[in-house]
Amino acid sequence: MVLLEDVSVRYGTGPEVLHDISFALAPGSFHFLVGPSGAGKSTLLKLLHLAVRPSRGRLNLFGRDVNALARADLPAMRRRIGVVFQEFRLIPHLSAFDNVALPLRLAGAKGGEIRQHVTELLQWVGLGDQIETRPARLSGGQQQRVAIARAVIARPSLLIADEPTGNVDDRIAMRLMYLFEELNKLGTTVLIATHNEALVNRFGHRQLRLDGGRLLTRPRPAEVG
Amino acid sequence: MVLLEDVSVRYGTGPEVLHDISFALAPGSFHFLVGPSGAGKSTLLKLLHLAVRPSRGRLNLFGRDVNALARADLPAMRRRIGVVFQEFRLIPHLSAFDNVALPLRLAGAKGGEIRQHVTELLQWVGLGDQIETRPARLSGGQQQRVAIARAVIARPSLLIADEPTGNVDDRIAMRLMYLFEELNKLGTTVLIATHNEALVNRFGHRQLRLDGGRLLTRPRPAEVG
Amino acid sequence: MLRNDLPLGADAAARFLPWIVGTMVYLAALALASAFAVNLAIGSWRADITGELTVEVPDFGDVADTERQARLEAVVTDLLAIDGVEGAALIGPEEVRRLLEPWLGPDAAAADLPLPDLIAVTLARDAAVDLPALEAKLDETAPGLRIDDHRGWIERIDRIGTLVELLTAAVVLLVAGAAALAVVFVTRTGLDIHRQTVDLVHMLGARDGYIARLFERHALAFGFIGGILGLAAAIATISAIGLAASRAGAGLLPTVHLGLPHWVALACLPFAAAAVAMLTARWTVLRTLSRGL
Amino acid sequence: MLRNDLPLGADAAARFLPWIVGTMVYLAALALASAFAVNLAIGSWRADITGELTVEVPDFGDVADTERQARLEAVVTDLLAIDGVEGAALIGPEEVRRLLEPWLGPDAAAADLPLPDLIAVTLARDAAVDLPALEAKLDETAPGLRIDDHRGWIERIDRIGTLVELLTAAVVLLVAGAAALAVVFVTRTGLDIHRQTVDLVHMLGARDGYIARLFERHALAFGFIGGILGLAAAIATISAIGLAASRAGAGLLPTVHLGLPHWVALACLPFAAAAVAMLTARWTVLRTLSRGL
Ligand SMILES: Nc1ncnc2c1ncn2[C@@H]1O[C@H](COP(=O)(O)OP(=O)(O)OP(=O)(O)O)[C@@H](O)[C@H]1O
Ligand SMILES: Nc1ncnc2c1ncn2[C@@H]1O[C@H](COP(=O)(O)OP(=O)(O)OP(=O)(O)O)[C@@H](O)[C@H]1O
Ligand SMILES: [Mg+2]
Ligand SMILES: [Mg+2]
Repeated sequence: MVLLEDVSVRYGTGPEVLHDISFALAPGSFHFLVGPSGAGKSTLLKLLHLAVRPSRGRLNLFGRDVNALARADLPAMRRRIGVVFQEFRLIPHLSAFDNVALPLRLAGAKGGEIRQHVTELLQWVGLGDQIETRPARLSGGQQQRVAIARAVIARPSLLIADEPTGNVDDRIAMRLMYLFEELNKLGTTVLIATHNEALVNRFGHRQLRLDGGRLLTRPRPAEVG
Repeated sequence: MVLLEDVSVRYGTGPEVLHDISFALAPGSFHFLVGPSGAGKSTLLKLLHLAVRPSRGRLNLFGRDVNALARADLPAMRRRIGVVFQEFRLIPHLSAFDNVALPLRLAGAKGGEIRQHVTELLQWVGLGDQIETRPARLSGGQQQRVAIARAVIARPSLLIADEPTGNVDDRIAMRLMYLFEELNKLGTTVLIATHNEALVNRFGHRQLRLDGGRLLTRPRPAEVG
Repeated sequence: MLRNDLPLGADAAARFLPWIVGTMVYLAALALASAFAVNLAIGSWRADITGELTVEVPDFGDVADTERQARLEAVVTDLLAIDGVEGAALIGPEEVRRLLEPWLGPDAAAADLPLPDLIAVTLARDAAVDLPALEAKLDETAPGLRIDDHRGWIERIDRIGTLVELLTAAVVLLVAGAAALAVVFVTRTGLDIHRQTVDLVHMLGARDGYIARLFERHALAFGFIGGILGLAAAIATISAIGLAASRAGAGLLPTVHLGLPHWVALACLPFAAAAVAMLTARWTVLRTLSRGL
Repeated sequence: MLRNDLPLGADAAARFLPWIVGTMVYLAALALASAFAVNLAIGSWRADITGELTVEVPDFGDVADTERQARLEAVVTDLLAIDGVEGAALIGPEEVRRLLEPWLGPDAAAADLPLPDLIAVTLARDAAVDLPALEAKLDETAPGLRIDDHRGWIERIDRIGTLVELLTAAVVLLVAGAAALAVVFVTRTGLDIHRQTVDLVHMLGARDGYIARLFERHALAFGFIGGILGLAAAIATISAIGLAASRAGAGLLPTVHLGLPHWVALACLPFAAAAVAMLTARWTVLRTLSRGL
């Protein structure tokens, strides 16, 4: 599913931000990514959703070598990955509904299907009465939930979430975690970066621990998929 | 210092988001603002840093009635208020240094003074080696710390922080809380909105609890200043 | 599919596009129309004098009117006998005086000027007449006679015509270039303003072509609207100038009327502008996007 | 203080500003220059003929040359005696022939045309001469004589001059309006792009004037650069057209040379453009900001 071999990343001509990262995520696995601020968590996630490329090493996604991919191959691959960005990145002029519907529309889903799925999901994350609201009129936590709904709506093969509960209270955080677990049970590989130690401890999933751009824990070889 | 009497707020022609809020913050006090996502915490803070006006009721800041202020009076008042926005709002083309220096420059401080103060503060929040970095090249937690440094640099009379520790780990969160307490000891009135229950419990400051736009706890009358 | 993925029409920059394209089409239309007018005027002037020779028969001294008339008619007969000459007509003194009137002033007609007799000769199209030989031959019949083929004038007119054509081509090219440049800037500004949205849609798996189409469609529509407005303004201006010129400068400025092909050429401008806008927008977006990952 | 509060110069929209202002100044300069040229040509033409009368003295029939000369000189003497007449000079037949040459063709000079004698009369400025009375008086000395004061021509020329002035004023106004509009759009786009930064600086306690100054300064600088470039291009074009016209149309088109005041007027354009840009930007920002809290 996801396989990194001695991957390093630098931004432009800056210093290396990630050093010799190697790990694998088996299909259907669930991992937390933890580590102090500035450790490189977001950078590692960007690597996995194809927003940056490795400057050294090999990254294999869905069985394909990312370094060998042509530009034209990227869109199809990106559609299999759901991403919750640390800074949400909602489209300001689209309603919550249209923001969440976007991945389905890009995948060519039908109108009726879209309406049903999106409405259901928005209700589940507690935004049933703000379906037609634009991001600017939503609170921080509400925006974060729209971002999460958008990431999961198209049932991605790989879900990547960067600090998805930083702006919501514990009750909603739990609810969102159950959503991720639900998706995971349906086969999605999940990787969540978070500072919320309480959450990490409550759900007993395996952890990848980053510090200073180096991986401290790595999944046991048996788990490699 | 801050005095609200039956204040209600609505955005444009939408429904009321805050209902009949009344409370007072004594000079030099320290409060947490808690409540579920969408309760109206950010809206209440916006009221206090003059980004929205009450639609009903009276708001008194620094002894002046906000409804009676002319547009030209606002800038001087805003300079006395330090704000940490929930979404950081750093200026993208300015370095961490220049972002933090901005309030000092607007207040007409001298160059040497600015350089010394800003550098010291950035070191204190753990960004000593990223002084010249632009926001886009900082991690989420690093951006949040720049935002906090900018809010406190000019020693405001009133400090308002919206979820200031949502993107940093517990160690840095503690450090930032000590920064706020330090400032408070120097006389700044502090109001912090947060979901971080652990933090609220650890520091025994008074709490304002919002739910559904209504204030559930209010400070005892004796504290009104 | 996602008609409102980008609210381009709401940006100040985008709302500016029709104005720029309109101005450019306006200028191009005016340049083309003036070139057409100058060319028409030159063409008719040239046609007037290319196929013509003027034979000047001087006063013969003290010969009687009948004798003089006979000699002139002999010259005309001689001329008509020549290959390539289609017609030859005497221009009497009255006519000569009328021709000179604008030069000598309106009172010249009344003055009692003795003037030479002129014979206007019309040549067949593409006739090659050997002027010196002709002159020598006619001189036998009427000594002292001169032939004027206006060659110097034709050459000057042709040079002015070429100059006008070059200027027009330069203006139209300049204007097309400026319009394309404007579209590049407006499109880049659109990408600037919507950078985050574009990046995001990209990250969600949209192809470059999909994003380019959003800008392209917008440039096409706004370019066309601008083109139509510019053309309408240009037609109004052309009519107004035509009217004003025919009133103020009657007689001094030649009156020309544009024909159907000219109007058709002008009517093509908005389409050309829209096409330029669309292709430029597409190219700009694809080029900008291809720089990213 | 905060020179780089807003990186306006890096926006595509802002980089566009000099081009727009440049184009506008270019067009305004060309319009002004052509108006100057036309006015100079008209002015000199008008001056030539306003202060002048032409007296046409017809052939007296079979009088001897000396007799004829005497009569002509008598007319000249009569003329000089009249109030308001500054000078009167005989134009001999050679001179008349030379004047007619462009009209009759280069060979006319050689033809043996009997021509009237002309007397060029120069009038004092603002002299009011009663033409019919003058004509009647002179007719005694030289019967059949006519006076031409070119009035019809002067009226036509004046109407063309007015037309050109109106057209130029229209073009310059249009161009100034278009430039101002462009600055409004570019400034609004700048506010669009930097909306968040502007809002933030505002929230931190900056006054409207502070923010307006950022845009204002930028518009001033970029407007001035654009104006200079546009003016340079216009001067190059004017020189090129002048050169080409004097080569291709020698004799047909009048050659005029712009004087110092004209060049000074043209040189003012970039300053005017920069001022328009600056004030427009200021006004746009203040108006937009005053809508917020
Ligand atoms: N676009 C970028 N260009 C250059 N350097 C960057 C960029 N993004 C991040 N960095 C640097 O890379 C390092 C790791 O950043 P990253 O965002 O991956 O950290 P993080 O673990 O997500 O931190 P946080 O928990 O604060 O979000 C940081 O030191 C940061 O300054
Ligand atoms: N600009 C706006 N226009 C209209 N409605 C708004 C606007 N901002 C917020 N709201 C609405 O007001 C309510 C309160 O929002 P607010 O941002 O104050 O909540 P909050 O307590 O800060 O929540 P969170 O913890 O999620 O940040 C929400 O229901 C939201 O939809
Ligand atoms: Mg991060
Ligand atoms: Mg909030």
